[in-house]
Amino acid sequence: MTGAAAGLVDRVRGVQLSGLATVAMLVVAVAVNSALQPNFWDSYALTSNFATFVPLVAIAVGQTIVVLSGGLDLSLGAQVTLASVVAVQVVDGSLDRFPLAVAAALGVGLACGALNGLVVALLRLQPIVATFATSFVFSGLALVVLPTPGGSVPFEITTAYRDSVLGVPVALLLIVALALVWLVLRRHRVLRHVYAVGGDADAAYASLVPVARTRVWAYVLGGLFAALSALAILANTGSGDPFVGNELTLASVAAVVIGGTALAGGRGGAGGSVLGAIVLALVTNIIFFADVPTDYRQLVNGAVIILALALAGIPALQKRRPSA
Amino acid sequence: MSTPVVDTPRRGLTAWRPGPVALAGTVAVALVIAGEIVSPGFAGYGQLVNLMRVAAFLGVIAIGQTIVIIAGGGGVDLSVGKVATFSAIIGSRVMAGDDANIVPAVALALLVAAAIGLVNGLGVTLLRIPPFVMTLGMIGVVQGLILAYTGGQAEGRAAPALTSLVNGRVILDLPGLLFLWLLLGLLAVWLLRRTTFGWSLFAVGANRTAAELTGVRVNRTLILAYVLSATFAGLAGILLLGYTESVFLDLADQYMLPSVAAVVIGGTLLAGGIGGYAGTAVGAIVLTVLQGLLTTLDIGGAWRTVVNGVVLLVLLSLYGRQRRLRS
Amino acid sequence: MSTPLLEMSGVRKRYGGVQALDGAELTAVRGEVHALLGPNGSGKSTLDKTLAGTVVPDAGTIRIDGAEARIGGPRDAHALGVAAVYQQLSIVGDLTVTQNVVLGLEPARRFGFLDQRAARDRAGAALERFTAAFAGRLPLDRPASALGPGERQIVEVAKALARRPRILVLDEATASLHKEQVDVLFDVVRELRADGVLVLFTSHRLDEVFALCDRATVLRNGRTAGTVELAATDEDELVRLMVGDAPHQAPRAARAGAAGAGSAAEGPVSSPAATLEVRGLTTDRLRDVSFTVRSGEVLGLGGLQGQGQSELLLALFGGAHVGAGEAVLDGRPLPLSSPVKAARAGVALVPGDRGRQGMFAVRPIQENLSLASMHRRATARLALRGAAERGAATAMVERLRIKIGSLADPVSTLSGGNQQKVVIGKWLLDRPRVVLLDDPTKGVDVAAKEEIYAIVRGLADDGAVVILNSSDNRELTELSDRVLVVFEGTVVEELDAEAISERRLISSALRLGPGETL
Amino acid sequence: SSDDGDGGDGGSGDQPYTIGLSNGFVGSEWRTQMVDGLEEAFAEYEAEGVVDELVVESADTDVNGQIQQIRNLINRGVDAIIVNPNSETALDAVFREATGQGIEVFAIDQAVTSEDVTNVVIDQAEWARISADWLAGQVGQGGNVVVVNGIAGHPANEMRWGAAEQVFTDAGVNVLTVADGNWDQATGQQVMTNLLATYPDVDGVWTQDGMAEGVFRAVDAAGRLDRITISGEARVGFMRLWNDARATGFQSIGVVNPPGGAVSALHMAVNVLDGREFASGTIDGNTVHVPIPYTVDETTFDQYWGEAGSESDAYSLDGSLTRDEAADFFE
Ligand SMILES: Nc1ncnc2c1ncn2[C@@H]1O[C@H](COP(=O)(O)OP(=O)(O)OP(=O)(O)O)[C@@H](O)[C@H]1O
Ligand SMILES: Nc1ncnc2c1ncn2[C@@H]1O[C@H](COP(=O)(O)OP(=O)(O)OP(=O)(O)O)[C@@H](O)[C@H]1O
Ligand SMILES: [Mg+2]
Ligand SMILES: [Mg+2]
Repeated sequence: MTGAAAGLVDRVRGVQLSGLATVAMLVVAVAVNSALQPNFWDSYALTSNFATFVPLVAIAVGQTIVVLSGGLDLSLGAQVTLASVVAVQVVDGSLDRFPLAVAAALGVGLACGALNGLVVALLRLQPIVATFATSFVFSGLALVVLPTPGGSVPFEITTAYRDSVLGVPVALLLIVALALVWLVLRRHRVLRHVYAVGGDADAAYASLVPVARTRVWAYVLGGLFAALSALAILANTGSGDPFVGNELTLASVAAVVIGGTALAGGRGGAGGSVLGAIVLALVTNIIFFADVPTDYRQLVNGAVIILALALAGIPALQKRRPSA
Repeated sequence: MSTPVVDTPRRGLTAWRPGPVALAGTVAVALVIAGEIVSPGFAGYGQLVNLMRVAAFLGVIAIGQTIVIIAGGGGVDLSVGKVATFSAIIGSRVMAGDDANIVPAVALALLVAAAIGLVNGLGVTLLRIPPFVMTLGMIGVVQGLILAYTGGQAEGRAAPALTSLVNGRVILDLPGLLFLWLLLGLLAVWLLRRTTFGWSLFAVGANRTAAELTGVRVNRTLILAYVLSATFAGLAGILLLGYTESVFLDLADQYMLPSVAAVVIGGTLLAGGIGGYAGTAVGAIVLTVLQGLLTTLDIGGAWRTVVNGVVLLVLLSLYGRQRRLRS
Repeated sequence: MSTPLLEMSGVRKRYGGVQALDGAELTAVRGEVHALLGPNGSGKSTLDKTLAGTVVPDAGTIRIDGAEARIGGPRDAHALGVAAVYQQLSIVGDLTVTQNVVLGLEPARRFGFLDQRAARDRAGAALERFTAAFAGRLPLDRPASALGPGERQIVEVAKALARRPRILVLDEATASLHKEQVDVLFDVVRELRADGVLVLFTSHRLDEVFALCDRATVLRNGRTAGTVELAATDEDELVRLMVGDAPHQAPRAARAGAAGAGSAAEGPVSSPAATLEVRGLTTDRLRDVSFTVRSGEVLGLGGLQGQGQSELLLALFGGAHVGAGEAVLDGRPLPLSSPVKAARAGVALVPGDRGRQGMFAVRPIQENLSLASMHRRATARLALRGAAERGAATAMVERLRIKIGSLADPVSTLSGGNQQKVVIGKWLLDRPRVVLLDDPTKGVDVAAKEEIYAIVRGLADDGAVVILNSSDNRELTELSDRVLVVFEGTVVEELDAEAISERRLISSALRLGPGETL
Repeated sequence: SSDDGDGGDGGSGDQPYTIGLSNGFVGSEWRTQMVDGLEEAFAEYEAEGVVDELVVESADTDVNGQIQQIRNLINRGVDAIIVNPNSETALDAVFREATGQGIEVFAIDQAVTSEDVTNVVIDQAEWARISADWLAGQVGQGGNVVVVNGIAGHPANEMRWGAAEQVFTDAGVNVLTVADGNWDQATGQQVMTNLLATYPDVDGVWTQDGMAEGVFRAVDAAGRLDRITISGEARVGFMRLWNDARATGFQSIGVVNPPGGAVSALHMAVNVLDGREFASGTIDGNTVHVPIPYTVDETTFDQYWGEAGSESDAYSLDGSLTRDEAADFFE
């Protein structure tokens, strides 16, 4: 085998195969869903489905970056909540202030990410528990900012979010845009360093990678994507709610893994996570349209998710032997 | 080498570090004192016993969590809360308030819990699903099992004997629960520090490849770790049932992440291979005292949540820190 | 001589209970290859790391070009022109070779966006010299994890070279390299010397030191024992500096006694008539390997590194996927499906990568020693008795003369040689019938090496089947009763006792015809 | 089923109707009772040919998941959606999608702000006021109470506590502290235990549903049942404790928060789909307050305990509008 061919095989096996598993899952999910749901391809069903996907997709991209850096952010959901309530307080129903609200949300994401970066990278707390702790801070602050649900998003925004351009749902365009942002980031030095730090922090440190700064960046980027997720939620819900994002956290981790990114860090990418998030959402739909009895739905849902997690891990199974 | 020796060889088999345990203990005492200052009566004997009693549930759930985390490789069991709930639901239904049914009820509940742990273990080892998401997915499955089993209505009740075992005062006005916790805690410490399982577990957590090449049955050890984790969670569910006497569908769910926090505050490394149960037990007490303290502060729910987060961060930075890259 | 390029003085560093550096000194000039020598654990790597910025010393000054250097991290070191090849490589397995070579100094366009082409060019240029090591084609786009140990070592070297250092630190950079690759590296180093670069060179292979270096500084117990001109020094003198006044390890005669006496206390080691027969063993990297070893015999595995020797040992220990073939020990088939079964059948493996495969760095020495055999001493295979475990471990510490503080200390606090003894010791407690040793003295200093030789010999004398893979031909010559030369996964030649010589080993390894020489 | 948009007002009455239920939380027996009750009432209509299918979306999920639930129901082509909302406001946009497709939406248990939706709920403020009034009467002016609330920031929690707080202020009752018990019995028990330790002179506890049993046990364990008055709940578990303690003079109150609200909403939905309009005065904005069925107190305890005592502990005393009562809300 020539070196080039070997390189190709390595690359296909290492990175793309996990991607393949995810793509296969997506194809199956779409096929099953459209078989069970007669109007799956109708315009309303399409736009509404994609509108549902965006928040999880966005937060999953953010989680991917943090996971790639070797961390985990259990506060992303709380960040979504905080960013959304701040944005809704800023926008207060007026379209003119929407850009300001976007800026405010991103600012919140940045600040939250920076705090997480501080505690994880500089104070060196263990990410799982440190971000669990900061999630209390963020969700508490969300309640302070918006003690009870309220506030409204300009009508134009919620309408545009549900619209489609030339038959393509706006929400789908947003997902494509998120994927593009990821592709751009991938070509940036910070993301390369994120991969290096997640792959082997000691080696990266010895190789002049600014480890601490890179980790902070990973959490900040995570926060920024959480802010984008918050904006999508606002467009989806039309108003503010101080609990809105909290449950997204764990789902985002599941999406990342189904997307083929290693939780240990350093390996994977957000493309898979985007698909993984969509797969997760489709599973819920499928179980609904398959008329699984109510009492068993959650059981089937859980089992299918575990199955998806197992399938996503199959490529890793191939390099099993510890000693090789 | 002419280097001075710090430890004498007599000191124990495992590298037991007083650091985290002592530190967490100090924090617990400091919190109690703070509580007494903020709201007098907080440090009263009765209240301390109460706090310990509340800590016991977290403490027992965190036994399994400690084991799983020591096993390393990202080991963590997020399903403990749900498993505890399920176990209590089964226990309550089979017991149906009758002492005669205690044994089959507890046996069945623990058996089911262990089976769930077995599935977790198999998923983590054979299917190589990362523990975090495997046990996360298991939450959904167990919730599904609960709904399928109960049809959404939990029924039954704790047997009086269980209730008096848990709540009844034994000596010094201490409830039986505390003695049960002590017993289970000692069992956990023994298991980790004086059994082949415990040493294998630490070895697997410290270096999985080397463990395999040293003839340790890595997968079996890991599976056993998850089975034990679920079993201890099931036991905690039964104890909780004795405490509340009746069950409901999310009885113990809220213990999921606090059990991890207790382990970490107690000085066990999330990366695996280092730690122990003594620290975890103190960690559980610290968290419980903190909750008690926050409850008595009249600052409103939102700020209470914020303060909770900040104090947690402070606690974690006391001992939960990772090593530096540059030595 | 003008101002020295590098002056390190009074450097101290303490790790927990270990004083790794205790006032070490080093002075070196531009355009010199300066050897940094010393036994295991003498602080060479630590001194290198203080220079490279990954270790901050507790005390001491570093002057570069006469100016005091403040090195707070690797980036500071880089700014001062220091680049290092670390003993523990700084390669990120998930990144490609190109990405590794440029890591931390990625060529970028505006706003930090990467310039991939420039990166490839830079990596290609840095690796060009070593093309031969990669079967003629640079693996620029392969993930580093797919490379062999030697290839990774070369990437690490290329990475350091790509940083265009004024001071290049090579910490055991030749440990995993073939002879030809070492030659290429030496050529490069000589060019650098000609360009005025200072190269700090650490190796346990003294022939390399004499071949390449101008001067040598010897460390002992974290202190500088002396600096010598190599042209005016011989091997004995260097060894004396390293070992100090401690008596040099006695030769062959004493060996069997040393280990044998210890094992007598442990009881009988094995049945005397064990025979291991391997037939047609085939794995991903082995083809149809067959041989027979008797108890009491040390079978050496020779040949170039990476021809499948490690894989063979791993396969016999159930750690590789065996496609075909079998191994029979005393007429009974040896299970090759898992290490657990192999260990139960009385096989022991001392693996080649100590840190990754052999020891539990953060766990106490006690547990490291007990783990392989604790089931035997446990009640109901579960409950351990503290006294029994301590007793067994203490006996092994004494028998192998492991230098430790306390059994409760993490094994990571030991020096490399002592760590290796712990890894060997855990198996001796298990009384194995077959002992597989994969480069047991790699990176181990002279004194410890002699002790390990004695242990190996003792094992065979006590009746074990011993198979030894070594990258050190002298070691094979001294220890082996027979040597199998392995090439591309098959045994190509068998050398018996009389035929074993370093020269013969090398020519066989390179598969030279009878008439050819190096 | 009909998914041609025919709007709320011009209901053409092309039976049978398809009804969807969206429930975003299943971790509580109350919700199970709600779903079960709805299914029973639905079966009656089904036998009459008025409806043909009840599509139930019931799972633990968040707002985003519930939006997905509702969209699935829309895609399923239902005629009306009964929703127990996870948020007061955050479903507004998806409700508009539903009404845009001609679907009638009814919110139960928790009112929502959307004007596209008809809220069919009890008055949470009134619900809270009844027990707070009673407690204030028991502890009297100057009495000290502690409060174990549900989840801070949750709309029902805020609405209830807002009303109760007002009652206490007006009656001159001191509120020593407010703690959160997450509507969870075990947490309620632990929180109450903490409060008892640090507030020695408590005269009464006001708590919301789901936690009274835990509060009772905590007070009982502290041996202060004789000195502390507890506002209770109309659930069998609590009533069992109450029943046992009555011998020692223990008194409490349980205001019914009926899971049967879903049934009331179903009746309303059928009327609306049949094309009928709400009578003036029955609807306030977009909210229809169904009456609180009844209250368990000292005088009525025996009656209700007799009726429900054999149910499981988690059973909530229930009540819903009959069809005729529901019809009275319409012109
Ligand atoms: N893993 C680590 N453990 C401990 N300290 C670290 C670690 N990584 C970095 N630091 C310290 O954190 C700070 C910031 O780290 P960073 O990796 O960005 O270093 P840097 O090379 O100084 O970067 P810059 O040149 O941008 O300042 C520095 O003081 C560094 O020494
Ligand atoms: N990170 C560390 N933590 C604790 N002790 C350490 C650490 N690194 C090195 N040591 C100890 O410091 C001493 C010096 O180690 P160092 O690696 O510098 O030795 P060396 O001369 O490079 O040995 P070798 O020839 O085996 O590579 C040894 O006793 C070693 O065990
Ligand atoms: Mg070294
Ligand atoms: Mg700096």
